[in-house]
Amino acid sequence: MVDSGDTAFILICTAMVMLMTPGVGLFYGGLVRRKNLISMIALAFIAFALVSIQWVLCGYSLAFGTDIHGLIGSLEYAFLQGVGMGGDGIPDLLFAAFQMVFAGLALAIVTSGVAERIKISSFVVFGLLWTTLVYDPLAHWAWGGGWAAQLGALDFAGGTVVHISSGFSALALALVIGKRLGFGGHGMEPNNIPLALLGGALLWFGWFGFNAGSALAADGLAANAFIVTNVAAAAGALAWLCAAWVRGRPGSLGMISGAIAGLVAITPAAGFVGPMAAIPIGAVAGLVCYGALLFRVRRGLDESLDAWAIHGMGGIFGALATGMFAVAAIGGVNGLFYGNPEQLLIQVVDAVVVVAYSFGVTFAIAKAVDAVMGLRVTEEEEYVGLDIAQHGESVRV
Amino acid sequence: MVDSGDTAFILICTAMVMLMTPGVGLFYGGLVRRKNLISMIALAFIAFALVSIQWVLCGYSLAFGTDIHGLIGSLEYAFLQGVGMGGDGIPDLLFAAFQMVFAGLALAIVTSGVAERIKISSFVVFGLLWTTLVYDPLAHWAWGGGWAAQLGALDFAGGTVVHISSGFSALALALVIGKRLGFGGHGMEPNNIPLALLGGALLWFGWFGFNAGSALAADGLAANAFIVTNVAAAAGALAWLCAAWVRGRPGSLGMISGAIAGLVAITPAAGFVGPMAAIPIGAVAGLVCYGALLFRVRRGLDESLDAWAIHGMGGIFGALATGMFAVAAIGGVNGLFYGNPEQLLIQVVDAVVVVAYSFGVTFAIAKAVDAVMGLRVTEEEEYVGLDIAQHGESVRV
Amino acid sequence: MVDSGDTAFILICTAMVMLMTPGVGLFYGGLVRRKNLISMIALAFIAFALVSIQWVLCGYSLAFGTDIHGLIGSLEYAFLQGVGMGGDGIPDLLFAAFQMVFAGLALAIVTSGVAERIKISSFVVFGLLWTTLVYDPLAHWAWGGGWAAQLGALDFAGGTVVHISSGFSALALALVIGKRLGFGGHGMEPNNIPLALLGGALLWFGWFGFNAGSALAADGLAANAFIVTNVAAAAGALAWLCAAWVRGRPGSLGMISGAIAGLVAITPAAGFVGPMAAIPIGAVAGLVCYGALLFRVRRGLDESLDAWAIHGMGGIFGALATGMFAVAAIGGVNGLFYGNPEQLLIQVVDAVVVVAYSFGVTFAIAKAVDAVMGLRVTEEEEYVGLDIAQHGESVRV
Amino acid sequence: MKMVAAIVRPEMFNSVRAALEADGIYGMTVTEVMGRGAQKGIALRFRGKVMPVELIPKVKIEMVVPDADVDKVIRVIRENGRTGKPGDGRIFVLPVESICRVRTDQIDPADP
Amino acid sequence: MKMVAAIVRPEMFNSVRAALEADGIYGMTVTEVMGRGAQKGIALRFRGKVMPVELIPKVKIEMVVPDADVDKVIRVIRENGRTGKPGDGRIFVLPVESICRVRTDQIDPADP
Amino acid sequence: MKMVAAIVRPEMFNSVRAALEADGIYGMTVTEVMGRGAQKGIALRFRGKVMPVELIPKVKIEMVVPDADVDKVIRVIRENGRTGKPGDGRIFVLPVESICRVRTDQIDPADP
Ligand SMILES: Nc1ncnc2c1ncn2[C@@H]1O[C@H](COP(=O)(O)OP(=O)(O)O)[C@@H](O)[C@H]1O
Ligand SMILES: Nc1ncnc2c1ncn2[C@@H]1O[C@H](COP(=O)(O)OP(=O)(O)O)[C@@H](O)[C@H]1O
Ligand SMILES: Nc1ncnc2c1ncn2[C@@H]1O[C@H](COP(=O)(O)OP(=O)(O)O)[C@@H](O)[C@H]1O
Repeated sequence: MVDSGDTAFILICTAMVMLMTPGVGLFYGGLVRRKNLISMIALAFIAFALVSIQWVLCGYSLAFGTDIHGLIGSLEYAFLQGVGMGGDGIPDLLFAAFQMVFAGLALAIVTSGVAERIKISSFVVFGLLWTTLVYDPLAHWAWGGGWAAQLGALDFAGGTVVHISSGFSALALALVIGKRLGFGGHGMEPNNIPLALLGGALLWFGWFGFNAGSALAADGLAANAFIVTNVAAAAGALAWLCAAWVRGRPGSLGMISGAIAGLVAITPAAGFVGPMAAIPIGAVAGLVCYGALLFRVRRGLDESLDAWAIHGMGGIFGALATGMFAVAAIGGVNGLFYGNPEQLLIQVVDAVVVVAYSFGVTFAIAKAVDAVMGLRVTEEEEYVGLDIAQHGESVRV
Repeated sequence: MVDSGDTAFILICTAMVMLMTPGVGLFYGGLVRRKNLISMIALAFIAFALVSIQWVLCGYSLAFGTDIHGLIGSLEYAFLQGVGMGGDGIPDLLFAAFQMVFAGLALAIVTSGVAERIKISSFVVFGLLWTTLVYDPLAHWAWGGGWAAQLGALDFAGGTVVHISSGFSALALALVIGKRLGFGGHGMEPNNIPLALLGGALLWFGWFGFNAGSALAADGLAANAFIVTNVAAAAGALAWLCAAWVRGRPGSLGMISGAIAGLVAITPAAGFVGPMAAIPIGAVAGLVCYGALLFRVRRGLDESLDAWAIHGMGGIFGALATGMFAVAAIGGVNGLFYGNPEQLLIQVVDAVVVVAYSFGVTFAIAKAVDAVMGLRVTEEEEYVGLDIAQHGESVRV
Repeated sequence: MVDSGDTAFILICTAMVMLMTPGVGLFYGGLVRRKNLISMIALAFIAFALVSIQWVLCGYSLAFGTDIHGLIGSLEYAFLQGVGMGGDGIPDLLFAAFQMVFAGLALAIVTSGVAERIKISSFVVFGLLWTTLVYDPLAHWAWGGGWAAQLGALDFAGGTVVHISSGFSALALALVIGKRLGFGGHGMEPNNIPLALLGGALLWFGWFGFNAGSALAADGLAANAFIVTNVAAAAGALAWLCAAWVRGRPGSLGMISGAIAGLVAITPAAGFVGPMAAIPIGAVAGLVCYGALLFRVRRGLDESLDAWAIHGMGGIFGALATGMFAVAAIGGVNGLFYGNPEQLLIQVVDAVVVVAYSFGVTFAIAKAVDAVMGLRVTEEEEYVGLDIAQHGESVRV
Repeated sequence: MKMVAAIVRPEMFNSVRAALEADGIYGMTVTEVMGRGAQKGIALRFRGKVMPVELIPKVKIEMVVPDADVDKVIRVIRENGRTGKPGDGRIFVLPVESICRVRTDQIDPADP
Repeated sequence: MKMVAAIVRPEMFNSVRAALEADGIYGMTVTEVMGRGAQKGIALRFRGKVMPVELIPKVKIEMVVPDADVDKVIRVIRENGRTGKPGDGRIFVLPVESICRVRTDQIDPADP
Repeated sequence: MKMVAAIVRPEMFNSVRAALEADGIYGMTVTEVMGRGAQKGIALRFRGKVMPVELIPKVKIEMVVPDADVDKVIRVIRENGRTGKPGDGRIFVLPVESICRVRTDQIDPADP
């Protein structure tokens, strides 16, 4: 039976998560150089549109069809056949829609690794391959009855599926496509910090739908997920702010990056830990991701907008933190700190496999696309900027 | 009996549809020249504020009061008397609020036709007349028990009432007010594409409330409307993008215009077709509206921000598509493709009448306002821009 | 028992109110000079993050713990202990989250009084003291069973708790910190009006969650609160617009300020008056706040972004209007116009005490922080702007 | 070498730019500016204060060209930037003492 | 003809503008710029990298005036743009060889 | 006194700025501009209309310096603003007749 309250909740949560995709676009768009601002926003929209179509054609079925050897779903729900207006708690079609917006968001996050240099046609091809070969299996493993679910790995709202995967995929992609022209030497200051903050605000807002909605019901668990989400975001923002303060001035981009780090880390844990655990989870995530970012910069890696540092590393930390802080009173499972070290082990296994799979497969896809059609724009196009070169548009001074 | 889940859903949907009005303002504001940016956003707010007051005074009653000859509602609910906190499924007051935000949005869309040249005082007078003489009757015809409802015309969420009407009204208005100074010769590039994309994102987000909320319940039908809305938007975005690509570069404004075209076309159909039908509906809508836009430009028509091409023509296509793709399993009615050609005929009749009525009456209202007080600012004011001339404000370089 | 519909509603409302805080940041950010734009947005986020942590540690308990002499709550819920996933209608944790976002917003509004000149470290200290010593007691008085609730003062959604308090606190703060360098002589035009309008749009949107959500259920009362909120906003926008028109040009900032004035004034009344009363309440609020703003400017007070004029004075007017227009059929209590003058008296007492308390205590806190660590940046930092001086960031030309 | 600095209407900029290109004038630096000239001032009011803000968006084109090209450039701008209404703009010619590229080391006054 | 280019504080721009108008100097072109002058640099840090960004928003006013008006213009700007603190700005005077309108064909050096 | 006006790549601006500072050149006024030079034009299309928009973001640095410093300034800009690819920019030197501060009344040509 469909419950109107649960259905109302998930309908709206789905819309809120959808808004995160332009949120990522605005956030990224504010961070690049002015000549690529439109490009970053457009990539987010294109990612979302592509995945929306792929999902109803086959993605949903690959993720949530009958399990095949714990690895992938069958094609029984291809074209959404058999996915109807009825359902248990919420309509099946709504579940498909809710999962769709997650898949779209994940691909949008990946664009961090190719910012300011990807050819749009290659992104379309890459994106379709990535969502099919990387995202859909991962979603199946965690939520579609795959091996990770069977193993008992905890991922409430997508810490591994969405964040570890997109973060490490962005890294693989960045390694394949290569650094931006002049990276390291040239100045590449963010062109529009207020826009990035607006994007961050939309992310924070949408994340309530992402995490609380993952309860798939409007109940106490959703309420718990909601409040821990906010607490972790706040703790992450303040932790990064303070760390940056120690090293210099407390920038607003550090603050919002810290909030996102906290949000990422609480994502897998939101249905398993309480508000007091969310403070250390968020705060440590802020510090871990800040450290990862500094490490990336020192190593001269041009994973340009730090999806790896924030989503990738924040996702790993979150997966482990879930294995530590989980408490049975909330989500039915205890973690290390409540006497169940095995859970932490499961989390480690899950995270390691997802890191390896998403990095490896993305690397292979990127190499293949690069070989066939070239991932990168020409040097001249990179110089004039993707807004003009790829879209024929430009942001006025 | 009021159901808390349905009520929760429609309350939030109403807020989401409200957000579409500033969304239109930002979208339009990004498309005009810098000197009229504030003006476009302000017009959207003013449209919404005017209609909000008119609606509770008499608009709601004209649309939903007891039917008078299939043409208009009685004034029994004037001042919302008798509209209370109880209701069937959702409170009556909430139904009135939900319908109110549709009416406000429709008037905001119409501002496309007078962009960069309307006198604000005349817009206030025009707006009040338009919402009373055009929008309220149309809403009555389709949803208030008027002739179109009696005939069996299908309009799930306002394809004819909101989109055909606003699109063709914008066209009529554009013809009466005349072209912008220098139209055709002068460059009139969009001043702020990121802002337009942000506006488009808010429209996409709000449209979930618009279409899914039109189920007036948080149920499977709402879920169906939700997912087809997203699929059609994605298909429209990709179709327009590809078409523009064939002719040149795939611009982000084409992409977002295509998404809006898809959203418009699925609006009347959202409760009658399934996700697979949404792909062709959205994609063809993108192509139809792109063609309409090219046609308008070739004809030298200054319906400046393409409400006619996108909302008007997209709305017509959507009305017809509903008559073709409707399937009884979803909304209880079959269309042409499922053996019921008569439905298509009804849709044609409905669309034709609405086109004629909204174009004709708007033309008459515009002529009258123009004769009495002048629709248009002076040439000097148009030159300095409406921000300074009408609002005494300006956007810094 | 937790009701899924009510829970769904309040979950989403909480997210919507959260979005108001960046909304305030964008609104304020658009109004200051370009060199302080990032600073204003960052202050809003920091306010929200600080309060989020303080609230779960002790703020919630101070506001909603067992009443101590009508003045403050006990610490029994410190660290949210005993606040669980169950509850009456909605989960207790959700109620805590819903109240949290109100507290965060209130502190963000207060930043109006120190715009363009506050030292960020001092703001952190001030903010923690303010939310603990001013906001938490006020919330307790009105909603936690304190003296105002016992007296029968009506404050549906926070007119006194959030708006009077933040408005008068901003005034106190402005008096302590002093005028901006060059205030009165130097030009201080808003740097980005479209951004301010966007912020205003997010406020209007979020306010539906604020007011309708304060019904704590998805029912007819929420629907009533929703529609009166919109009507008052529209009436306020139009009233201020007209008043400004009489004196000069109808600016968009006046329009949006009027909308906010209407929203503030309807806040305490939303569950006690009907849509027809909302028209005069909103319209008069627009005029009152416009008058207050002109008064402030004439008096040379640098309460920079008019939290006092709009939230403070609008809040007072709203509290009194509630005592006049309240009608038992809606909220169970009659006001002056329905034969119960006593209610107006109670409202006056409540408002006066809140004005005095929030102004006085804020003044004392500000003086103390100023004495210990200095509230204000150096003259040189003020000259270069807080974006660079405090955050090490800047908005490009 | 001279610097020709032209203030034109934003709406006319693209035709001016295209016409210059057609006439072989390629190098230019463009700035969005605000300007006031012959047009009458307009008094504004914001939140109770009068603010006479009669500046209007304009585009400034700066081209450094050989002395011989100055007249041609001026003619092209006038022919393509003109509407005949107040606000069409001004052209100023300033002397330039020397000019060089950043990319190469040779100072090449013959190749602006 | 001379071009007087003044870099002033954004906050003082409106009084400068009004004072120039009062003194009959009407034509001007205004640009939002960033500048650094006597004020000390400030070192910034973003995401781990030091970025010394000590540029501060300024307004550039360019006025082409007859030689005889140069001193008056400079005086008016100084009297109305001054706060007495570092950062008040600079005024540069550049020679202008010729000037014309876009709107009409006559080259009219006496009417800037 | 001369005004050195350099158009450089936005990406190189910070190293140019830092190098100038290291060499004691402090005062400058910076504007975000769009420019076209040697690079080939790119034709754009928006909503059905062709719009050749080949302007690319650049940064303009204006420095008024004593005659003796001009060569040093040019050298520093070239050494630090160069990538060797088309688009590195141009430097123009314009004569300046006089210069003064807004803050103080003395006209001090020796202290730009
Ligand atoms: N004396 C001047 N100095 C600098 N700029 C000027 C001057 N006169 C005009 N301008 C610039 O030229 C623009 C157009 O001037 P305007 O007088 O309106 O043109 P027209 O003479 O064609 O009517 C102004 O907006 C301003 O930017
Ligand atoms: N040598 C220079 N060349 C170009 N612009 C300069 C120069 N010196 C100063 N400026 C401009 O003038 C502005 C104010 O300079 P500053 O030294 O702060 O003024 P003041 O001398 O009144 O203290 C700077 O921000 C910069 O834009
Ligand atoms: N003749 C000119 N007049 C004014 N600005 C010019 C001129 N030539 C080049 N520029 C400016 O210099 C910038 C770089 O020019 P470009 O020819 O690309 O450099 P390079 O010669 O190093 O390849 C242009 O974008 C433009 O702003």
